[in-house]
Amino acid sequence: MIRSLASRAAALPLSGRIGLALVLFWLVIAVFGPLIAPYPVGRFVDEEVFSPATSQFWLGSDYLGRDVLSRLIWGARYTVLLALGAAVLAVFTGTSIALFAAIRGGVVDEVISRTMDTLISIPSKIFSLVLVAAFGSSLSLLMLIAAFTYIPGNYRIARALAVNLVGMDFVSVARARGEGAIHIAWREVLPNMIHPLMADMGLRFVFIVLLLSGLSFLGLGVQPPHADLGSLVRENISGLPQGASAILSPAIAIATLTVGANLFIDALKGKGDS
Amino acid sequence: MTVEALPLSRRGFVSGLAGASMLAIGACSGGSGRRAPSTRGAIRVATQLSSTSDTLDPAKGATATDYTRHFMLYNGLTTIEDESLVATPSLALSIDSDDRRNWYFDLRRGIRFHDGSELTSEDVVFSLLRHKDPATGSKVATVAEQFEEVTADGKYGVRLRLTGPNADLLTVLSQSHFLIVQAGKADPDGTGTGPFRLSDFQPGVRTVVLRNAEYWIEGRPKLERVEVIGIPDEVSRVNALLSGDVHIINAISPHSTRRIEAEPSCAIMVSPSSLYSDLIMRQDELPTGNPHFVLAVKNLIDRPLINRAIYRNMSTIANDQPIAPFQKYFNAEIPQRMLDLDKARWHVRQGGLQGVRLPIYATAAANGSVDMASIIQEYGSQVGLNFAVNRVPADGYWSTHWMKHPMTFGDTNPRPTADLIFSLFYDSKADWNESAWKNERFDKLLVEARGATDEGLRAEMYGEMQQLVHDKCGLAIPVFISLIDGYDKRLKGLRPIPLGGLMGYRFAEHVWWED
Amino acid sequence: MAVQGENRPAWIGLTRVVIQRVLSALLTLFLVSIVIFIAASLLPGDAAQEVLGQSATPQQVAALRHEMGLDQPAITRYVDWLVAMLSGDPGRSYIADMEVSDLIGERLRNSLTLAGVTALVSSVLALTIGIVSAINRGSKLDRTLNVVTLSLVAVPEFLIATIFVLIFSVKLVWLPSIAMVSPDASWGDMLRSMALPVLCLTFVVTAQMARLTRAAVADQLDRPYVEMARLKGVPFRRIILFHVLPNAAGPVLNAMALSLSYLMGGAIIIETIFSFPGLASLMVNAVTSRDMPLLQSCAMIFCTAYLVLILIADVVAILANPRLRS
Amino acid sequence: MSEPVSPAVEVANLAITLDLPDGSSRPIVEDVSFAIPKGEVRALIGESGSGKTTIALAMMGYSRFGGTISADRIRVGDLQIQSMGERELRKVRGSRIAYIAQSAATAFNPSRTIISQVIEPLTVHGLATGEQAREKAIGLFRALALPSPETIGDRYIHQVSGGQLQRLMAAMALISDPELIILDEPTTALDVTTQVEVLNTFKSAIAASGATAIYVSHDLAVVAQVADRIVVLKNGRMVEQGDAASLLQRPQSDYTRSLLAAARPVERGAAEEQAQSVLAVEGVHAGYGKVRDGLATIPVLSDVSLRLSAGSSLGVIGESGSGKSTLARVIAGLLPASNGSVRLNGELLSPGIDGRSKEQLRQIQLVFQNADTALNPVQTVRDAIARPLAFYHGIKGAAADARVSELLEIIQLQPAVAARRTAELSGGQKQRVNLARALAAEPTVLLCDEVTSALDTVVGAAILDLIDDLRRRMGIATVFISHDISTVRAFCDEMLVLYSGRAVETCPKPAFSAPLHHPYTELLVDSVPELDPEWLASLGGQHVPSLPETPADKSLCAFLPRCPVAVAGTCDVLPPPLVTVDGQRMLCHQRGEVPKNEDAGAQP
Repeated sequence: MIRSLASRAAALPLSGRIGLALVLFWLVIAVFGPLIAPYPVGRFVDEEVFSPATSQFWLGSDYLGRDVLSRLIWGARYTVLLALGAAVLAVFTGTSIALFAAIRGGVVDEVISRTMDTLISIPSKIFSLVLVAAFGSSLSLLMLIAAFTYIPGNYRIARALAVNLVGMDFVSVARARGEGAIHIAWREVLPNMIHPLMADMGLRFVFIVLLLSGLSFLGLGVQPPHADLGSLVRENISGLPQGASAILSPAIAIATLTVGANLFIDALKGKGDS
Repeated sequence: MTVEALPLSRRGFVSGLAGASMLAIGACSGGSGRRAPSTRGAIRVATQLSSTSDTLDPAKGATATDYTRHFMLYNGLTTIEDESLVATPSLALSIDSDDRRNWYFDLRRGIRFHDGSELTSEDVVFSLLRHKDPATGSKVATVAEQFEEVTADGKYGVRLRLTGPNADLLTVLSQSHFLIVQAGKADPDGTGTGPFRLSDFQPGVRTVVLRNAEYWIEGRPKLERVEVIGIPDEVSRVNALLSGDVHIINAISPHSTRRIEAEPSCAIMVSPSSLYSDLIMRQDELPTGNPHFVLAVKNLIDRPLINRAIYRNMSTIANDQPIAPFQKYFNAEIPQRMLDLDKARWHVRQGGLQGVRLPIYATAAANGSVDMASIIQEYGSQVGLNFAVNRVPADGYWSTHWMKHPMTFGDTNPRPTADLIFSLFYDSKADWNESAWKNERFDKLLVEARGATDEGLRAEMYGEMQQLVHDKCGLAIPVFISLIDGYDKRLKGLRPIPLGGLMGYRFAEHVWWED
Repeated sequence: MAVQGENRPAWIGLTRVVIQRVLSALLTLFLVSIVIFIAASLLPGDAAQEVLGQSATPQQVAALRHEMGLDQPAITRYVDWLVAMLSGDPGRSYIADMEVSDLIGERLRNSLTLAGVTALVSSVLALTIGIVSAINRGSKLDRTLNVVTLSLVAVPEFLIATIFVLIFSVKLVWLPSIAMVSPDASWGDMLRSMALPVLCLTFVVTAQMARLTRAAVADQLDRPYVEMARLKGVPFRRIILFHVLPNAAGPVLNAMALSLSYLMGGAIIIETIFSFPGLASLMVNAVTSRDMPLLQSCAMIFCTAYLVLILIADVVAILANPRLRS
Repeated sequence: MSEPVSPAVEVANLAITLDLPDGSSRPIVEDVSFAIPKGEVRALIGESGSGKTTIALAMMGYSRFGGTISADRIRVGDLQIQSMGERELRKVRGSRIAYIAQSAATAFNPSRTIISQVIEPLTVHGLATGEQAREKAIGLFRALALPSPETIGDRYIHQVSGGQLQRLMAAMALISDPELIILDEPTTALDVTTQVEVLNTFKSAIAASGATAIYVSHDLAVVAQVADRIVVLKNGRMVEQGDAASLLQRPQSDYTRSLLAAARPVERGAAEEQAQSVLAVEGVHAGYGKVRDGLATIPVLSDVSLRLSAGSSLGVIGESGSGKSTLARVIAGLLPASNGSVRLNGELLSPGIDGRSKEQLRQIQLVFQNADTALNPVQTVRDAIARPLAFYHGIKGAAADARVSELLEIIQLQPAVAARRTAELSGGQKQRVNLARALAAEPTVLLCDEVTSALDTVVGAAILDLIDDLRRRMGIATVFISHDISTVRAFCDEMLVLYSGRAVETCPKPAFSAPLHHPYTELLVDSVPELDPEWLASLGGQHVPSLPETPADKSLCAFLPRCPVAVAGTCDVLPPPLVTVDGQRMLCHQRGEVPKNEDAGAQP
């Protein structure tokens, strides 16, 4: 199993391998990061703020004099797990609904599509702002809200894919065999839309990372003293004029994480097409 | 007691109660000006809050932006013009009271509103009484409850009878909410007697005012045009100042002061104030009602750290009671409480509080509370108290969270007198008795101090009340927060007034522009 | 086979599509108003409490509630609002004590200007990038553009905005750091003050549009008619302009409509940073102050903007596609 | 025939290699040399993968998928194609060498008028002004016998029929008077009846232009009609070449012989008669859109009946759009009939799948036309075949594996194929798996919907043989749906001819060679190209509609506008009656007991 995965990875184009490496790196950080973080995430360790990298604080200190490296590691954990979880949840739910709508067709499809249209036309940031304000911002709620915000977008894409596939002969074959809707959805249709769905998930992942940072800009988001990567950028933004490591490192972290994820998914897609 | 209007003169601002050490006027030498304002004496002010709730009604004023706007358009019966915080007559020519309960105001003659009509006692009576009408939605309706009767006495005389004696009435009346509007205008439209006339007003966007050439104080104002806008984002606000797009801003984060000081054409003005964000521990709930809990928390607050990390040493370390060192009646005898983890641990053990789990509600609506909560959470974890910071949105905070959970943060604005702060927030019957503490001795002292005529005795009573709050009240007050403004150095005449930023929101009438 | 409808003017079919879509848009708007109403009623606190803030006493809150009509049941308030809205009256703001239409007026113009200018700049840019990378599929240039656009999608917009302000306003003093558009400003002043917001929003939306344009153009490039055109000796530029683009128009426009609809409501962070008096910040304001009539009107506008954009995209796609036209 | 001294086209040692992503390269064409005298039509024939199109495109210096062309010489007139750069090639393409693509429907840009594309070869090379080019194009339209030549160019592709499109494409190629025309399977996508017309037009147009031509095709019979000489290709190499007549009569290589054999299906004997009817379709109407009074808004099938006895085979024939696939879908329940009944073993079936029992569904299996889309590309062969085993028979695990191997053996595939994804298989293999999946259900009725139309001739012939063999062995009643009447005649016990959704004729095997058929059946029979270079010429213009103007009335005979034997006064007034002659049932006025028209076309 592992060997076959490794050989698959080796078969990826260079950009895909770079992407995979970045994703794996951040996954490892997310899972094992807390073990290697030099300081507790909320500890005030430096008298100075926005100090540059030193041997004691590898990435300097933040706007309150906390260790940037430790906060970055924890931030990566939140961002990766939260955004990934929300992206998976959004794509899973959106796609399930889309499959249901596409296979049932008719009025069911019309009603669901109209509802999704309604949700998609409400600006997502403001909508999630309302939801966070209404329900609070514990981790699980944040994940649910971020997922909920991006379900309609995924639905749109998944439904378009599914409607195409539902018209394919192999689905007719399954129908003629007497297969139920669930078999058709999960066995016949879904496997054929995995790649575009993955690509969509990659994009939604990026959007959710941005949404979380946008929420933190508006004063919501992950609860302190923890912070996701976007919030780290946000809370240290006053260090930007001096080019503080406290703002540059989380910004770079977001970029490598999201670009990595998408390079990897792009590469998978390219392989699947050929 | 009779208070006479003082001859109008500009006062020096260097000396005074605040003391030079607290007066950190950031100044940098040299530096040529950046972009000049388009018209001579036309400036742009950026404040931190501006929304659709922006109002022209002084009674509804809620933000620094509102106060600034109102002081430009209207005048009060009294005014506070310097750091002494002594209220002096403004629209009133003289004010008399024998018993501090019945007051007589003699108005200045010939003062005209912007529409040309003359100010009369009718306007004053209307302006004072409208606070008692619920439909007005006045922010100071509770304060106005003490106005038992307000009547006109001829065209220029106003009689005011209070429900009880109040030595601080003149200070109360100097607040922006009690500015005088035209009689009959339930929704004031900006027509006042103030130094500027309204030119453009769009809630949440901008207020533009032009110099009132017929202003009743000779030589004021000196600016031709003032535009007030809101830039809610602090970093953007500072950038706007640095790029010359605005000329004075308020509510600067201590972390940004270095940036402004590094820019030769700009400077900062720090106004020490008695503003504080306090951690509320409800006494009517557990475990916060446990006295050991309160003392444990009070002992695990690292005040120097809060001062240093959150406020870049620009705040004043507080001692869990609301009177700041630079205020009248401050009790310097109370020993300063410092971070003492051993003591905190001892209280945790004594109170059987090991392993307590509790959320602390913090919000952007209470200055610095999110970071303070983080600090308290961090130290709490070292003494066996498991706090979780629960940051909630600023909107809805006061109605939904404030005082509604065992641990929330409050945010208390400077009050001009000790009596006001104690009666509004510490009297056991007060609406805003945040921690719901009850101390009979304190309540008794509060009433006695109000009527005491002897200053020494009064000081003694206020001193004891501070001790009581420090020891027993369920509020932890880590620091007094200074208000920091930034300005273009060509703007002259600014000086801090501890009532609030921007010279207690009154700067527009006093400052001038020099290229 | 020759189609009977050949002689029927295209606009009849088109009008029918438009009418159908407008009707379904009205339904969507109705649904949006319900969603907004429900979501907003879940928010803690109400307009009266928000107005009075920290200093509220229960008596005051009750009085103000009565004044605002908040003591009516939620359903009654919604129905009243809906009836008024249907007769063209968006109501009165709870908070600002102004007609909602007056509050929105100038901001709507600002938002539309900002979105319009950005749309213009970004679609030209996105089309160029998308076409260039599609033509050079798999080349170094394509891969570079791919990574660059991806990275741009991934950068938080407040970071981009702050960096631009630091460079163009604070360091170089070329452009204003705030975009306060005053109504009496000249067009030049207006464009200058909007330059940075436009630049930032362009960064935000271009990448996504460029990626989708690339996909749509690349898809068309694989079609046999492109090979046929090459085998006819048609110059490449002409193939792109006259053969590929009309066919890619549908999906490209759809992608653009989706991205551009973001420009109205999604500009909240840009509006905040540049203190731009636009609709998004007004809507957030309405949320935080629980100003239901204002909130509903903003939501209606955003939703309409989205629906109109999608409709325009569809109509243009129909016009560009003779098969759909008839 | 002796070669002229200087041929118009000369190719020497042509090789084309494809660069693979892993850095290596694979030859797809090797060692091809030929020369074409001026004005001659040279056919390149072979199956898919033979490199025939690749070679033809190399004449224009063009290679799909970035292949590398190398040759000692590719000369067209005085052009040395092999040494020209992209810029020079662009000037040559469309002006001196023209290309006619296989599918005009995709090779024309859907969003532009046809004429704007037809005149492009002239305008982009600056050979004529727009106005001149238009005139020339209209002239060509007229010459190519296109209807309303003045205005047809202003239409878009969806407004023009397939045969017309193909001719419009020819106009586009001919407009610049090229020296060399490359025709890439130009009639493959057309119905046989249309193919005849288009072939005729092409042949005369090429002759009239005097251009040299390369005709790429997989169909020997078609090629025989147009080509002077034929090059047979296999796997990118030349197998043999020779002039058309002798190559057809005396093929040198085994490969050519196998191609020839596949093109001429051998007639099979009738299956044992069994009176017991397994499938009975009675008066079925079906279509799309809303159903009112048993009729759909867009009707596809009207009043179709058929009967299939156990173990026998029925051929359903008709051109595209005739409703033959719809009939299969109605029987399978995929498209519920709006009216009429379908009975299985005498049991009335519910119109839609939802109302049918699993057992009923199992007994009727549908094999789709296109195995590319009928097999789920992400599934393995085992997944595809094992699913009906598990679904209908509850066979799982090792038992299923064994049965899958067994089925693979039956359809003559290696057991190892089971682990491969269906997307990785060749077309023929896919169709076999498609078949195995249907067999796994152990059906009593097998519906084969054009199962060979997407396949090469040889591969298709093998599949047909296989199906025929299996159905006889297993006694499965089979419905063959096809557009190719010779296939139906060879394999079926009975034939059903559909035209425009109506069964215009049913004919049992003994009557296949009866003197009279429905005029449409006769047209179909006559349109099948024969392996005789003279066949096309011998056809002449015999299928000319006899009534110049026909009223549009749905109750009248649908074939009326094309019918060569229609008689005014009856056919354009009354609905066609159903006549029965010796087991033949026809919907026709002119095929009653007394034939009114003596010489109704060539007899089969």
